[in-house]
Parts: sequence; C-alpha cells; structure tokens
Amino acid sequence: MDFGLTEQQEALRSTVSELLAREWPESLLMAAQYDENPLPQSAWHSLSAKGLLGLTVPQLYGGAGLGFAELAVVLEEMGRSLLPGPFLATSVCALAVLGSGTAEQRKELLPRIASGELTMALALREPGGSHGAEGVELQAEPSAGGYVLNGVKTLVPSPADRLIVVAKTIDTGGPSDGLSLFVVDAGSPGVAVTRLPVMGIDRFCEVEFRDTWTPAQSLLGLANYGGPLVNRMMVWEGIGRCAELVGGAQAALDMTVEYVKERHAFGRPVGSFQAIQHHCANMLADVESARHLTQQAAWLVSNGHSDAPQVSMAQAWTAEAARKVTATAHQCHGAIGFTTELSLHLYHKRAIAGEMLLGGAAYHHERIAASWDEPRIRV
Amino acid sequence: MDFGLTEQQEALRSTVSELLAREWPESLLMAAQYDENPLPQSAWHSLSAKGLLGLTVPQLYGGAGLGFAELAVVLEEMGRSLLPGPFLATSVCALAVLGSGTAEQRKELLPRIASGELTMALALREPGGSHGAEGVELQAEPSAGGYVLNGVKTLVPSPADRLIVVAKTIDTGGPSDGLSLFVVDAGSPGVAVTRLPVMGIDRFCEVEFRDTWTPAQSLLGLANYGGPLVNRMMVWEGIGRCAELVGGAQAALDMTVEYVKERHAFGRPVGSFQAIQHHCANMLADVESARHLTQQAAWLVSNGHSDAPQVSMAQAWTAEAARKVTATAHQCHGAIGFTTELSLHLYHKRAIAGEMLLGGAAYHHERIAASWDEPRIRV
Amino acid sequence: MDFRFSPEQVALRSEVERFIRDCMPEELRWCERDAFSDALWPLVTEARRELARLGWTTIHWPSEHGGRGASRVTHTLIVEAMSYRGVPQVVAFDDGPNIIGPVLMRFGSEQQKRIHLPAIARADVFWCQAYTEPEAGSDMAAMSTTATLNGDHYVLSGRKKFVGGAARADWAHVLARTGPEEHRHHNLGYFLVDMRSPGISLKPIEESHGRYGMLNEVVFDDVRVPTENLLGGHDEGWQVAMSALDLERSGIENVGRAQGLLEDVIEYAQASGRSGGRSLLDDPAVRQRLADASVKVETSRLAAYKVAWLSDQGLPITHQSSMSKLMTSETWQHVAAVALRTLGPDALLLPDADRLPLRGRIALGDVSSLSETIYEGASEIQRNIIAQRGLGLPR
Amino acid sequence: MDFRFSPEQVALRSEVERFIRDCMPEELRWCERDAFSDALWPLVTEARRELARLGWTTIHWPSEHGGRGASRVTHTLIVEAMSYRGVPQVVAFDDGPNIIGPVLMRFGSEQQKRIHLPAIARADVFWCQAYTEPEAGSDMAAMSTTATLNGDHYVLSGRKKFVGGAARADWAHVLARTGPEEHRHHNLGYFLVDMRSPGISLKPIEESHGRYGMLNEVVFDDVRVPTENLLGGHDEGWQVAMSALDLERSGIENVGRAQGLLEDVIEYAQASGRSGGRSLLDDPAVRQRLADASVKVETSRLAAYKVAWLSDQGLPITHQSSMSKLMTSETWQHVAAVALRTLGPDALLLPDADRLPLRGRIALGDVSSLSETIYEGASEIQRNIIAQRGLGLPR
Repeated sequence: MDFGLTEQQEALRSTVSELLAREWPESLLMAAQYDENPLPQSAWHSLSAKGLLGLTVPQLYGGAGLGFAELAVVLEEMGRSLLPGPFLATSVCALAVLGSGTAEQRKELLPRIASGELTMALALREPGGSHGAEGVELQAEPSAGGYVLNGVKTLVPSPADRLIVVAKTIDTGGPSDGLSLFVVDAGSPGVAVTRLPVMGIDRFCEVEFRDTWTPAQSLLGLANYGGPLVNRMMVWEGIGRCAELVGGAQAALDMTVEYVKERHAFGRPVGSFQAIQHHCANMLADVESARHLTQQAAWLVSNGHSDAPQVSMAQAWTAEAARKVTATAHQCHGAIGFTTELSLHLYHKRAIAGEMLLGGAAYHHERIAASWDEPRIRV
Repeated sequence: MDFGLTEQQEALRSTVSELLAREWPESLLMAAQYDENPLPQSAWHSLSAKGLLGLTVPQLYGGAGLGFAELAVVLEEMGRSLLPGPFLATSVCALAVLGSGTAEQRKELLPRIASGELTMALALREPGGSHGAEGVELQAEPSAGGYVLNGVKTLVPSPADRLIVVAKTIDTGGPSDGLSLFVVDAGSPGVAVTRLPVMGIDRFCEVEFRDTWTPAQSLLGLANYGGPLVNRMMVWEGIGRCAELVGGAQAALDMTVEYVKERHAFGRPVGSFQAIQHHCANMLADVESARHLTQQAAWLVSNGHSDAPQVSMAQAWTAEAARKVTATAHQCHGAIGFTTELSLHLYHKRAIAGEMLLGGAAYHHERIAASWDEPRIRV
Repeated sequence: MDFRFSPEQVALRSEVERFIRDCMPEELRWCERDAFSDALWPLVTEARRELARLGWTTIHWPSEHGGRGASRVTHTLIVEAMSYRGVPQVVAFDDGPNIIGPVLMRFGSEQQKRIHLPAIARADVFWCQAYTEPEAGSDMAAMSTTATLNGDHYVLSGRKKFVGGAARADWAHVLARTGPEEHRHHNLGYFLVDMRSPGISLKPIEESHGRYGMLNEVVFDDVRVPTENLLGGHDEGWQVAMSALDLERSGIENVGRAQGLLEDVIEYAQASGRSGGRSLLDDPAVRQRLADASVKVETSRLAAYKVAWLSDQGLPITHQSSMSKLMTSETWQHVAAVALRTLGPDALLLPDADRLPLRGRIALGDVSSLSETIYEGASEIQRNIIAQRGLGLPR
Repeated sequence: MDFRFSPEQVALRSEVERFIRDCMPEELRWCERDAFSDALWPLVTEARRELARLGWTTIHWPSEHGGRGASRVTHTLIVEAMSYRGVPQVVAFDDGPNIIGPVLMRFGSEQQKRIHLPAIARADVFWCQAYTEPEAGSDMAAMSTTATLNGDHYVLSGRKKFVGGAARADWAHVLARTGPEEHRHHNLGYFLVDMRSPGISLKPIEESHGRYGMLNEVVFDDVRVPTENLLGGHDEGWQVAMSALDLERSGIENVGRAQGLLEDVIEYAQASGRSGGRSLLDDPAVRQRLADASVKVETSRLAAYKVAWLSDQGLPITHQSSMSKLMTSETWQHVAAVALRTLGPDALLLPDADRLPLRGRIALGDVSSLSETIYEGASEIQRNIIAQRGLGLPR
C-alpha cells in the first residue's frame, strides 16, 4: 500500500506542471475560451518535445513506454490548469491501437501520435443515445473490400485527425453486440464534421457519415466483437477524465481558499466564518476522496484490473464530486465567481461536462451492483 | 388559500395540548418507556371524556362528526408529546367502518370507539412482505357461513381489541387483487398475539391466525374487491402518522433550540456557532415543510382527494424529514442526547419507525411518478 | 385551513395563462438572460406595458394608487403562472411595482409618489437597484459610495457593482453614505437617481452564463441628485433598504420556473425512446429522481405562498421570507441539476445547437441557477437569519 | 503508487480471519454494546488475552516493548478485518495498546513503562479514558476536576462523564487541573489512576441504544494519586492528551463494520423474494442506494489507510486524521441508515425477536451510529480542524 507518487511519476508531474505554467498560464485560458481551437500550437509542441504525447506509446514506436498510472498523473496536472485539446482523446486511441491494432496500424499511427503529428478521438456516442456501447446504431455494411458507414456520432472530442468509429456490423438483436471499430480519416469523403455549441473550454463536434467507405484494413481489433474493446476504451477515457476532474476540483478549491482568506465581510475574512470553513472542509474531503479513488483505479487499470468495481467507484464518485466542489466554490466566491473576470466558471463548466460524459453516477452504480450479481466469495 | 387553523381546529389543538400536559407529562413518558402498555388508563379516559376518541365518528353514533383535517391537528399535538397507544390505529379503523361498514357494523363498533371502550387496528403487513396491499398472502377460505383465516400479520399496532384483517379471498394472479377485509376479535379462538420487541415508546405485535373462523357478517366492504379500501386506510394511516411525526420533529427542534441556548462551550452558547445555527435552520425548514405538506394532504383527504399526488408527497417528504430532524437534534445535543436522561432518543426512535411504517420515500416517489404515466393536461 | 385558490383566483390564473399562450411572443419564453439584449428588449418593453394595461403587475397595489387591492396570494399566483411558462423576471416580477412602488408608498413624499407611482404602474419606466459595492456583497452595509449634501442637492460619488439591467434603466435606487461611518448602519441615505444624470457611466460585467451582459458596474462621478430625490430621512437609508429587502421576495419565480422545467423534462423523458420500447421515464432511477424533485418543488411552493398569506393576514414575518428564499433558490438549483442528469450529455448543447432538447436551456439553466443561492442574500445569510430571528438563537 | 497489500499482509489478514471464524465465540460478533455485560465480559477478556498472545494487538509496537514493529498499515488491516466480522472495539481496537501504550512510550518514566506496558501488551489490564466532564464535551479544556499536590501524592476531586467501560476498568487516564485556570490549556495534568483507589465511585449512564450501560459517570472524591502516576509534567496534561487524541484514530473500525453490514444487507436483499420471482436486489432503487453506499465505504477506507501510510512514512499529519474520522463516522452512519431503508419495517425488530433479519442489529446499529459523529471529536470540530489546520483558514 503506497499512496505516494513514484520518483518517476513525481518528476513527470513537475515537468508537466512547469511546462503548463509557462505555456498555458491562466491569462491564455481566459483569452482562449471563445476560440475555435483554444489550445496554442506552441503548447502542443512543448508537450511533444517533452515526450508527453507518446507517454504510453512503447519506445519502439518513439514513445516513453510508461503505464496508465503515469498517464493519470499527467492528466491530473493538465486538469488543474484546464488544458483543452486532444491529449486525452488521442491517448485513449493510442492505447487502443497499441492493444488491438495490427502491426501495420501500430507502425502507421503510434509514431505519429508520439511526435504530435496526429490527433485522434473515439467516436462512440450517438444523438439521444445511452451511455456506452448500448447506444450504437451507426451502420457499417461490407462493400468492395471494405465497409460503408452511415450514421451520426455526437460529442466527439475535437480536434481529431483520425476517428475510431464504433459501428454496428451485424445485427444480433443484443444492444451492444455485433460492433466493430474502424480507424477513419476525419477528412474522408462522406464525413461531415460540425462544431457543437457547448459551454466552457472544451470543444466537441458532431460527425455525420454518409455512405463513407473505409477499407477492411481500417478495422481495429475483431470484427463484430468490438464490444470489449469499446468497454476498455471507455474505462481509459473515464479514468483519464476523472484525473482531469480531480485536478480541476483541486484548483477550484485552491482558488476558493485564497479568495476566502483575502475577502473580508462584517469586519473579518470570510474564511473565518464557520459556514465557509465547513464548505471548504467538505470540498477537501470530496477532492481527496476523488483523488484516492482515481489513483487507485488508474493503478488497477495499469495492472490489468480494468473490470474491478473500484474502477466504477472512481467514476461514480468523481462524476458528482467534481461538480459539487466547483458549485461550492461558486457559493464561497459569491457574485464575483459568475463574472468572466475569474476562471472559476470554466472549471465548473468542465465539471458539468465531465459528469455528463462519464455517464453520470447512476450508470456506474449499476455496474457496481452488477458485480454483486456474480457469485461472491467471502472468507 | 388559508394556512391558518380554523377556530374550531385551534380550540381542539389547545384542548389536546392542555389535556396532554396534564395527563401525559414528560415524566410519565420517561417512566413508561419500558412498560408493556405505556399509555396510562387515565389519559385514555380523559381523551374519551373530551370527545376526542370519536372525533371523526358522526354525532349519530356518539362522536363529534369532525373531518380528517381535525384528526390531523389532534395527531400533531399527540406526536409532540409522543403519546403512545391505540388512538391513530383506532381512528383509521373508525374511518373504514364509517365509510365501508354495514349499518350493523357501524352501530356495533362506532359508539364503542367513541366512548373509548373499543380499540382497533389494521392488520395488513406480513413478515418480509412489501409495503401496502401487494404483500398480502394471508388466506381466507369460505367455510360454514363464514371464512377461515390462515396466516401471519406483523407490526400490528398494539393494543387492539378488534383487528381489521386484510386477506386474500380469491387468487386472481395480480398481487393486490382478490382481497377482502374482516373485522376479527383479537381474542377469537385461533388468534395468537405476540408482542414484538421494538425500540421506543410504541408497541407492536405479531398476530398468527390458525384456522380462525370468522362469520360472513365480519366482512368489511366488498368481498374480493378490498384493494381500494386498503389503499384508503393506508392514506389515513400514512397522513395521520405524518401529523404525529411533524409534532415529534417540532418537539425535537424545540428541545434543541432550548439546549443550544443554554449549553456553553468555548466560552459562548453553542447556539451562537454558525454550524449549530445552520443545523437548526435546516431543521426548521424540514419541519415547516413537513407541516405544510401534511396539512395540505389532510385537507385534500378531508375534501375527497385522497388520490392526489400531494398526498404521496407529504409521506415521501415526512418519512425522511422527521428522521433527519431528530438525527440533527442528536448531533446538536452531543453525548447527553444518547442518555436516557433526555427523551430525545424516544423521538428519534419514533421517527425511524415512522419512516419504515410509511413505506419509505421511495415507495411514495414511485406513486408520484405513476401519476405522470396517466395522460397529463397542461394548460 | 384551505389549500384551494378561490374561483376568482383560478379564473385570473387562466386569464394569465391564456394571455401568455396567445399574446406573449414565443421568443420571450425562457429568455431570462437575454431579456436585456437589443433583440429582445423592445418585446420585453411591450410585454411589460401590456401587462400593466391589464392591471396585473400592480394588482396588489391599493386602489388609491391605481391597483386593485388584490391579496399577496393572488399576486403570487400571477407571478408563478408567468414564471411557469418562462416569462422572464423583468416582465413577471419587476422591481418597479414590487419594490420601488411599495417603498415609495411607505416612505415617499407626496410629490415623489405623484411623480413615480403612475409611471411605474404604466411600466413606462424601468428601475434598477444599486446597493452592492465591489468590496461589499453579503455585507451590504460596508459601502463607500458617498452622497454629500450641497445646498439643494447631494453629490453622489462611488461605484456600484452587479447592477442588474442598468443599461436599460431609467431610474436607479441607490444607497449611499450621507456622512461619516460611525456605526455600520448609520448615515446612509436612500436616493432615487435619474439614470440620465450627467456623471453616470456604465461598465458591462460579463456573466459566465449570459450571452448578453445583463449586469453592469455603475460609476457615479459627482452626480447631482436633487434633495427631493432623497427617500426617507438623511439617515434613514438602511431602514428604507431593509424594508425594500423585506418585501416578500418569496422566490416564487424559482418555483414557477422549476415546475415548468420539471414538467418539460418529464415530457422529454416520456417521449425519448430507449432500447426495448421503453422510455427514459421507465427507468426507475429517473422516476425516483424526478419524483423527489417534484416534492422539493411542492415544499417550496407552499413556503412561498405561506409568506404571501402571512402578509395578507398582517401577521409578523420574521424568518419566513428567508426560509422561502432559501428553499426556492435551492430547489431551483436542484431541479436544474436533475434536468441535466436526466438528459445526459445532450443537455450540454447550447441554444445555438441544431438539435437541442428543451431549447438548449438545460446547461445554461444549471449554471445560472447557482447564482440564485447568492444574489439577494446568500443561503448562508438566510440560514443565519432563520436561526437568529426565527429561532431566537444568540448572535 | 501501489494499492496492493504485501503478500505478508495478505497472509496475516487470512490468519486473522481464520482466527475469528474458528476461535472467536459467535456471541462476540456484532455484540458492540453488550461487550461490557456480565454475560459477555468473560468472553471478551479471554478474546483480548488470546489476541495479545498472538501478538496482534501490539503488532505495531517497537520490538523493545514486545511489539513486532509492524507498520500502521498492517495494524490498520488487522483492525479492519476484525471490525468487518463484528469483533467489538474493546477487543479489536482497545485504548491500552493503541493510546495508553504509545503515550506512555512517549511521555512515560522508565518506571511507568516498566509497570504498565507489559500488562497492556498481555491484555491483563483494561484502561478507560476519563477526559470529558458534564459541562465540557467538545470543549474539552473546560474542566473543573482538580488534582491538588500534597507531598508525595495528588488529591483528585471531580466528576467525569461518559467514561466508556469504567465499570470494567483497572486503570483510568484522567485529565485534571493542577492549578488555577489561567489560560484554558494551562495547569492541566495527565494522571494514571488505579480504579481500585478509595474514593472512586461509579454511576452508570444508561444509553438509549444499549441494553447494558457501557458508560459511567466517574466521581473522584479526594482520591490519592501518587506523584509517580503523573504522566508528563505538572502542566503538560494538555500536550499529553492532544498527543493521545492525535494517535491515528482513523476510524477504520467504522469502515470494517460498514463493509460487513453492507455485504450482509446485499446478501439479504439477494435472498429475499419479491413478487414475480425477483429479489429485493433486483429493485433498481435498492441497487443504486447500495452501490452508492459501497462507494462511500471505499472512500472512507482509502482515507483511513492514507492516515496509516502517512504515519508509516513519517510524513506530517495535519488534517488527515480529522478527515478520516469525519468520513468514516459519517459513512458508517450512512450505511446503517441505508440498511434500515433496505430492510424496511422488519429492520425495527430488536435482537430479542424470533424472526430477525441480520440478527436484529439494524435498528440498534442505526441509532448507535449517530453517536460516532459526536464521540471523540464531533464532526463540526473535525471540519473546523480540516479548514484551519488543513487549509490554513483563519480562526
């Protein structure tokens, strides 16, 4: 049992922290919040220069060959400063290509991911659909040595050069059966990408596929049996998102603590009022719990236990905790927190989006409960 | 819209309040908590003398002929001083006899209820069963001009001279279909009554029926179609219980306010600490909301709208609010609250029992949601 | 005890609902944060005038001032009905008829009443409220704006922050120090300020949940305010302001909009298909969550009407309006969050989106709902008041 | 970062679990509030001695005092395993090895260590803690018990309330005023008091959730305490007491018992039939509620192990033990309430009942769980500490 970061993780954390302080200061965040592509190219290049873009890519392909736990450490730091952009989405796709791609796919995609040339995203969710593989209705029909895709994907992280598109290739009746994943160029003919209007610093788009042909070689993993890979990718994305949210919640707490120490009312710092102190104590309890659970989940994923109920627990808790923390931060800040003079509202908006994109606590509670339906062993 | 008590209701309230202050002071409550029959005979006689036992019984049968709203006013006062005993259970049965009984049944039962000679209780719940009519499995089979009962009823309010037993008379497959209600003497051959060990001031028993014969004339209401009557009785019992719980929660709040004004820590009254003040403010919000909802529900029931979703709302809210209030009262009292020196723990125990006996908030939430399944009309 | 509305009240509510359906432009529904925009302000102004013509906005005013002397309960019913259908606050529950008017009736000179009341009743003017200062907030008395008496006028200097609708306002009510601060509530004056006065400048404050700034910082730079525009005495400002704040701000708008949103979400959940021919509303967790929210809305509604009823009875209101403000704002916040959770990621889309459930008002509604527990007395302050005034706990 | 236990720790836990299953009398499981009863105390004493013989209760003590120098994490694991199976606190996590021993090691004289440590290690003695006074509570320093120096002994006079297990105690640790109260934390002494001393009398306090009083009021009536039984200096009592309170009371017992109860409830819900061949655990609302509770238990577990780990690393513990105490006690309270709600009315039955789900421990468990957020530092105090020590907010 070791709650500490390893030396390597600690070094990584401070590398990222220093890099972001330089390349992504709060002033940039405030300026970029309405930009189509808020992430400055220079920041992306710096991440690449420090080898962070290929963090989990094996050295063979030009990466650092580290594990998921290290990725989570990096993401927590990025979340602390609300770094937008394709890092998380691309990392999740890199893990999928590494684990399930053919030798050709790995050779083509991984080095370019590690060098920062290529960004990717999972295109899973469909309009009005349920969370996870269940909601997939986009069709892929075999045609001329490949497949033809028809359907719409929504809330796809943006920007992304390549998409991993989850499609129904056979209809077995079961809602998450018969799925296949395809690596599709976002600029292919028949692919229409539209930016979605969403609050906050993160960008998403809707992608429509109209008779989009993709070659058989673009299939990622097993045809028709893609469900388990989708689940693994959702865990990577989910825990990665939790790590970002933990960083963001910590930042919102730090901001609040600073603010209530400085701000005076009724002749004393508002941070000396018991109601404010208890708000802050509750925030700290929520943040620390989210961090413990998320680090534990990242460690479990790193060690091959993606199916452990603790992985769902991290997502169930963090989905709500991050939002609770940023909402309480708002309550402690008062009116000034709702102005765009402060960055707090951007943290809150990411927390809201995070809760939605994680599928909500109820989704993960059900997964935890499902683990009880299997025969249990008690000593 | 009138939130005030009518003059008659106010007079009734103060009559009950004065009567209980005399006949059921806290010292008696503290002394009687371990007694088999905690309610003193003298208190029961006083209630009878003031005409309270026949509150909703028509004057024709020796009662006061008042409505359900008045009953709720009386029950809130009784709840305030944790009066135990058969008042609520008997009143619910009186309403059932009045509404669904034959002329003979009314003539036999109502005058004796009004005079305090006869106590009654609904015997509905069965061991391990669901809340409400759904859980009924006790069988009544036709036999020799009557029925033979076999089965077990649990958590039946005690003491009661007569029971209204809910039984399955035909098996239609549906869980709450084919029910009939019988008025059965608790001393009949084949009826075994056992006191149940339960915390607090209220007494309950388990009643086993073994080949208990009851005449056809003991049937209350329609044979085989007793479900709606059971539902009505559950509403009366439920809203009556809410009124008791509101009174109890108010008492717990009052106690707490007195205590935190007197008790000093760190050189000041603990009631001056913001955390304690906010606890108390939350308690007041919970109590007042429970009272508003309960009075509204009682008024709706009085006016023939027992099916309104607001009646479920009162039960959903009060089930949890009463317990939250007494638990917060404990938190504000600290260690002394857990000693039997104070009566607080008895209020908390009634609140717990109340939540359970109301069926829990989830049961009523589902009933509220069911009201949406019917076509809705929006202006 | 009677939980019915009178037949007259029910008929009036129907009239209001019919008016909203038939005469209120669709764009004005659920437009809260855009109500002050160039596009909507003309429609808002017209709607305000129309409601004034119908006599609904001042229905609770005494007949001597052109009102109908209706009860607070009746007035509350109208505001609830409008908020329920998304009529923005500036139309449904404006400061003019609801705060300035009553305060003028209580503290105003005959001249002040004669000038201002009819204009307010006709909705010819729009009033804003300038109390809060950059360094104050919940601690309202901590202010540094000064009003220095100079013959027949005061000279007003200072900055007021978070002034709602200032850019559209004809008049402002302003609290300012009329002398040295000896005690906190001492030497404060309450002024009626013509917003066209020279020396007033505005600085828009961008709100995180608004696309068009409705808030402004208002700077008073040696603004001349005639002495006849002092409301109450030279040192009565705190008393006037408290009376303005005490005017039943029951938060009924929050109840109306919460009920409206909740019903829309229920309807959406009923209509939205899930696998196996089941709707989202068949999901027991969704049912529980929405039912629980509906109970909270009902408790808030009762709390708000209780305040109106107490006021109608002439009974003392100590903590009840704080309680109602607390409950209604927290309920609205809760319902907004429940809406978000029920709709899931699609709720993130903003009103610009093509495919937008419930007109895209979910995410913005959730964010803006957070401010309701802060503006006009934060929940922490309300709980203090409830404990101290309502329960008599020691300070 | 490593969220595994070492193979040695896993093996030890199995040993503990095997011991409980095979050697711990069934009556001792979930007997918390009856542990001090005449019927159970002999079994408790025997279990304490047996665990001491196995070396588990002092496993975290340094070897010079007969311990195995195990980590706090290891010790926490043992306590969790025992609490998980309902071993009562007086057996699983007794004050002797966990508070008195370590405090003696830090502040005790050689003679005090020689006398007391071996007896504690063998579980030959049972210690109780007498800090709180009728008028104190959370404000521990507000005490009036006096210890007046008189040659070679102190004369102890006063009343201590809520002393757990006093009737079974051989020794008590007592905080008392050794001089006039100049500041609150001044002139306090920490005494080791032989409970057989003349002048000590007990008055049982009946607890609302106990069938056998485990609490006593202890009256000291001119009790002679030899000066050699002063622990630390004449004015070091507060410092010693704070060090005693700071000893990682992580609340791991609450985690163990919450997990144990939760699993029992899940098992019960799985087994209990509902109409249509479905079990209670098929009810989605029940699933959500229990899963949510399981997450709370997990967060509490991690918080408790974090404290142990920090202590093992020699890292500073500022707010973390308060956080852990806060979270574990609130979690246990939450799980107890969830258990009640899941079982419904049957949960009301007490252990005497014939037909009793989960051995009738639900209702009593719920009531007693309320005290966990009060005893040993109420949640309000813990939140103050977290805000002030953990986040540096001003007093």
